[in-house]
Amino acid sequence: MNRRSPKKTAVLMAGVLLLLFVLQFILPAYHHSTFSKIMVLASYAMGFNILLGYTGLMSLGHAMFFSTGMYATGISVYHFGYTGIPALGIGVLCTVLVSMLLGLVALRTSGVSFLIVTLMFGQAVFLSILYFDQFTLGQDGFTLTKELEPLVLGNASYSYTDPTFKYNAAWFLFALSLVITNILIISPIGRVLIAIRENEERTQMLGYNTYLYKLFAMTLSGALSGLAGSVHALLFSYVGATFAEIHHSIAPLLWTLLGGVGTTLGPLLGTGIMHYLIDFTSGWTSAYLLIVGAILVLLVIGAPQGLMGLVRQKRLPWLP
Amino acid sequence: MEGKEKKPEQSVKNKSQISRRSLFGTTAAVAGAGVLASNLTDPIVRSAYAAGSDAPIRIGFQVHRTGIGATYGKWYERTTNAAAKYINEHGGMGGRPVEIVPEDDGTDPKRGADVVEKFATQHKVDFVYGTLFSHVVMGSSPRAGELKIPYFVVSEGYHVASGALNRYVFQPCITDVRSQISAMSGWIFNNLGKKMTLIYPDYAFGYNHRDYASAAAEKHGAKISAKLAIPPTASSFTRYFAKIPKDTEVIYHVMVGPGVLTFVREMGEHFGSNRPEIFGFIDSLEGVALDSPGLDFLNGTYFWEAMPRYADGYPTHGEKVYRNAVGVDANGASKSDSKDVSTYSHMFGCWETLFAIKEAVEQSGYRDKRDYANLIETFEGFQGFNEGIAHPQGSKMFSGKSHQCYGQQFISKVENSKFDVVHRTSIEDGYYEPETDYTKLPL
Amino acid sequence: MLVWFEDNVALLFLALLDGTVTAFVLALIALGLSLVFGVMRVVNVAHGEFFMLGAVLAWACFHFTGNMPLLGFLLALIVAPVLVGGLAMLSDRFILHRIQYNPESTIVATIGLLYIIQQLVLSFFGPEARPVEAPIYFRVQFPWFGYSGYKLIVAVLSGFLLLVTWFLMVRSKLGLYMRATQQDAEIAQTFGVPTRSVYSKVFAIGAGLAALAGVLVVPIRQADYLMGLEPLLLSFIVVIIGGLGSLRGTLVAAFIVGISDGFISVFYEPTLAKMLATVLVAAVLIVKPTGLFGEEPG
Amino acid sequence: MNSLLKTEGLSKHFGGLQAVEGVDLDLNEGEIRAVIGPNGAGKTTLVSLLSGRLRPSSGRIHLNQKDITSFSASRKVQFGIVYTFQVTSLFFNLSCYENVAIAVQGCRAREEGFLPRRESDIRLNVRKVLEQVGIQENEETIAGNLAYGHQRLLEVAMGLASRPKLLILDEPTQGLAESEIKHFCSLIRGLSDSMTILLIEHNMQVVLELAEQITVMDQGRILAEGTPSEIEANIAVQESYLGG
Repeated sequence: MNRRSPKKTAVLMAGVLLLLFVLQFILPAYHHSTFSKIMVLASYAMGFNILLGYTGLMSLGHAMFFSTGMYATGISVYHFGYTGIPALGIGVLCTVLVSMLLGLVALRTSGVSFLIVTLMFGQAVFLSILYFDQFTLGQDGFTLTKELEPLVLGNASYSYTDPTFKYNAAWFLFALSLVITNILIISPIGRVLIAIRENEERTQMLGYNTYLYKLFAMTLSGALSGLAGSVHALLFSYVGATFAEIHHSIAPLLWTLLGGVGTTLGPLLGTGIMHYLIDFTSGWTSAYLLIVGAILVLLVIGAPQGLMGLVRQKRLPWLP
Repeated sequence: MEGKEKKPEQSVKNKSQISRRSLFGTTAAVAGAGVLASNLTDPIVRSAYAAGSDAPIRIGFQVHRTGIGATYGKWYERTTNAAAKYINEHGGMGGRPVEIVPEDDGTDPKRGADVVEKFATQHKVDFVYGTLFSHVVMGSSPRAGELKIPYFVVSEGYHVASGALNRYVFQPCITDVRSQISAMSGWIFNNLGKKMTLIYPDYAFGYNHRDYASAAAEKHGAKISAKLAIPPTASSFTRYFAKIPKDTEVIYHVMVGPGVLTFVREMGEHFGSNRPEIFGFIDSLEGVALDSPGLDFLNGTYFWEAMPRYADGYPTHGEKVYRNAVGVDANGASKSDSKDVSTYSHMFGCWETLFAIKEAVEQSGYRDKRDYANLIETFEGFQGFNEGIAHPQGSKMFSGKSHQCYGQQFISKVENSKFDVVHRTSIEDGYYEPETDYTKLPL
Repeated sequence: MLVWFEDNVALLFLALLDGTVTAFVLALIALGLSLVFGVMRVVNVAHGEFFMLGAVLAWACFHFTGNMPLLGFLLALIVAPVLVGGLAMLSDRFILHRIQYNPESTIVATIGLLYIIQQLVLSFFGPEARPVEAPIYFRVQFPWFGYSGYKLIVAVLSGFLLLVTWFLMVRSKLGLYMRATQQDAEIAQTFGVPTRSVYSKVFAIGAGLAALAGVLVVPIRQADYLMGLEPLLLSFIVVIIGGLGSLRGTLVAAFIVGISDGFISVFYEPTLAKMLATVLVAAVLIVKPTGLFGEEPG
Repeated sequence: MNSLLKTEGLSKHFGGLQAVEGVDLDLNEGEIRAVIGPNGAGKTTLVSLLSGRLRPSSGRIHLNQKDITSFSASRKVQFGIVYTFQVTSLFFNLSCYENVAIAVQGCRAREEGFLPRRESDIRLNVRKVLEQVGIQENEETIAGNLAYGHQRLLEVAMGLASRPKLLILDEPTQGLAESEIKHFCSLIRGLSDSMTILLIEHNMQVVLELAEQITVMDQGRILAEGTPSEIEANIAVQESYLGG
């Protein structure tokens, strides 16, 4: 943030997006599909990163946003017969509402209380999903395979689960999140959010109502995470309570920390590495909880800035 | 050994064939012939017909090594390996050896879908198989359908037969909950009492129990006094027992998860000696020794078993071969560790499903992916499986429309901290008309 | 009203009884969490895993003594807090101290610890839920229903342990150090309080209390490697309502949460009780962001 | 001269401790006022009340005849009261440019009603302020890496960038070298045309050089008030403070 370089940033972002776009023609089937998933989950982590990386607020309940988007979209399709795009809209709308409401309550606390409160509300959303099983079908969840109509664009019709469509939809979501994040951090609002992260009291004493800014960050962060959840429901056809569990709240934290907190590309890197790490190691050990745990501990001790943070520190100080 | 095997199998076959005829009349007699005959052929003899490629048939095994399903997963893995070994020692599948490719899914639907993906596109297995927990089945099956890879589950949920999944998902060798309940309810209402309180876990598996037990009660003129859903997170149950109405004659309980022992013990503490009749589902005690502390209370209560844990429960030849091959002793525990109790009422499904796959592979002449359509149609044409080494739990009737089988059930009474089988249902006791038709879906 | 009361006297009594037992155990678990936060300003997300380790060690002791419940129980009462406390000390030394007790880093680190402990227990103990026999077992028959006598013993023992901790805080030198460090670590250090070792000891005591709770509870339920999450979440609710760092608040909140949980669970539904507890947290935060007994910042 | 800020019976107590007791303060537009007094006299508490970091226990604060007693800190900034910290409080991980830019941006948003969209507008103002305090060479330096004296100047720069009506400086020269103090004094003197300055200061040389009016506080109360020469002559003050 200190030595910005809008041109270099634009080139880098465009390069990354282009690379991801081209990869779909090269990747073998398994990695093609894995990349689709990674891009969707990375968008989730990017939503999380807006709050942690650029506002300095650590949430342990982000799965509630992801699952709100997922369930709102899923239920619209499954119970009310909506098609994909309106269902997506409903998903985002619901997440905006939920994240704003949570923000109004949780932002009254600060520091570790904020963490615990988000964790508890995340758990409350999980319990609600179990409790209102007539809509959510409880722990089992439901699939959208049969209910979801293909997307019609002009004369063409696309099945949401078609690999090519899936990859490009995921790519589009990722590109959107990346652009939003980059615009945010060079915008005046982003400057204030970063100021809040660095020194909230000072920011207040410069005349900013930090509560409103944090509420905005929370809502945007929730909306992006919820959008990722909605898209996940449509592309992967499954809506289930597992996406509301506490582990799913910790996941974006892990990905973001690994990739680099407060870097725009960190979440993608972290999500990708973790996904492949677990995938590869699961061949010879099922002890991947240990891997996750060890990485978390080693990161906070050895490299709290994460991989992209290290790159920024050592090589590219302009890295956003 | 081969010579000896034939006799007991023959006798079982006759019995089951009669019962099937009485129910299904001519259809079964005609259409079933293929399956029944081939099933009884000596595996060694039959392996000769499928020459050609001897590359192994690779079966992706989605196993719950971690997460809440890990106890089941351990035994599912043992059973699967034993079945694969047995099949390979007896000629493989259509002459080709079977190779099991296990992947842990963490008992998590998220990871489950990834694992199916990995099987199909990375490991390039022929089939995916083995999932137990219903939410993992739910999360994984869309991916199997999209990737168009046959997915054989061993999960006993009603989700396959309900039509919620797709044409690639089969549950060929483990009876679903709905059928289990329909099969046993008559005996329960007639022998234990007509005023029933249901206690079930607060998720879809539990709702199946709730709904079909309620339906069965109506059919038998019995009454459901109360329905108590228990959340999967519960660790204390005393508070639920207080809600059991006083006029309850029989309690019907089904619990899964780590809290089950507490559940049983607290039920004992709550009622003392003055208790109603109690009927439970073995799911609560799978992997648990009956002489565990605090379980004495269970003496005199009844349990559903899909397959009797104790060797004297259903002493057929096939069951003996199976028990021995998996390495389970007469008390249902591991031969190498008597404290390591098996999940005997579920894991047979793994064994039988592998044999059912073998059957389908051989009958359809499956060679590789291009034969999937043929294999699925062949499978949908199956009418059932005959009792024997391949199907030690008993004969099955199979519905190609719903991709679901129906089998016999056992009711056991706990006596001296041991299960004694007191009743065995017939297949038709648990039969209901399929309510879905997967064969109409495109392949 | 009176009719309703007569009809429901059994349920009311059960709600109160069950709620009280829950409250005592909860207070014991949450006390460790609160103590650690109060003195070290560290939120220990692995607290539930220390509880789980206590339960698992109780099982190990039970087996080590050849399935003799009372002997195993007594052994576990010593072994579990010592081993778990030792583990906590090591993690303080090698992890928390290195990251200078930065609040967010410690949370991430203790999440890591949570996963590591879970995996180790899964690998070495297995996925099964393993039962442990109660050291003293009898059934109390009330006019309406029976109840586990051991549960009542657990409540009494928890109460006793709470008193011991209280006494330690008020009377011992360590307690004095702890209170001084809680007030202001830097000033305490200049007055010669060895804050470094106080931190280690507090973290160990917090973990030890959780482990003791695990030992007490395991005969009521069983030991399994996933059992730590629920008490952790409940403890969080308790310390937030009570006010982070306030021991008095923790105790009061444990009783509010425990007994209301008893009543809502008995008369409505346990899932609802947990959801309402969260709503209660929201309500408390709206009225008083620092919790019932929390200190005003600044 | 018009009165800018007026307090009536302003008090603050913490528990039993009376930190500020019945303070009536009257600041005129454009004046430089110094508040002096021994440690614990309540000076910092007083300015904390004025700037909204603390809420008064009783009493009222008026700015241009408007009651702003209950305004939050950020609202008070919006009304023109800006506080620079006694303990340097900067965005230590950001460059000097960013530090000031945040303040400039806030100020422009207040004046124009929306956040500025063009960085060039901000850059112009940031450079002006940095030049004004004399640290323009350090524009790209990370604030945490600045020398202490420069950090104090940056702190003042952030105050200036907010274009306050009333700038509160809490011990601005503490820890500065002699030459830096001189530079600082001339900087402050140059500001008094455009704003009112309230200065808490221990260094009597600075006070006597800058202040037009001096308020002496002791034990939470105002002990004396007057021009520098009047205060110097006041024996009561000498006893409690100057004579030490």
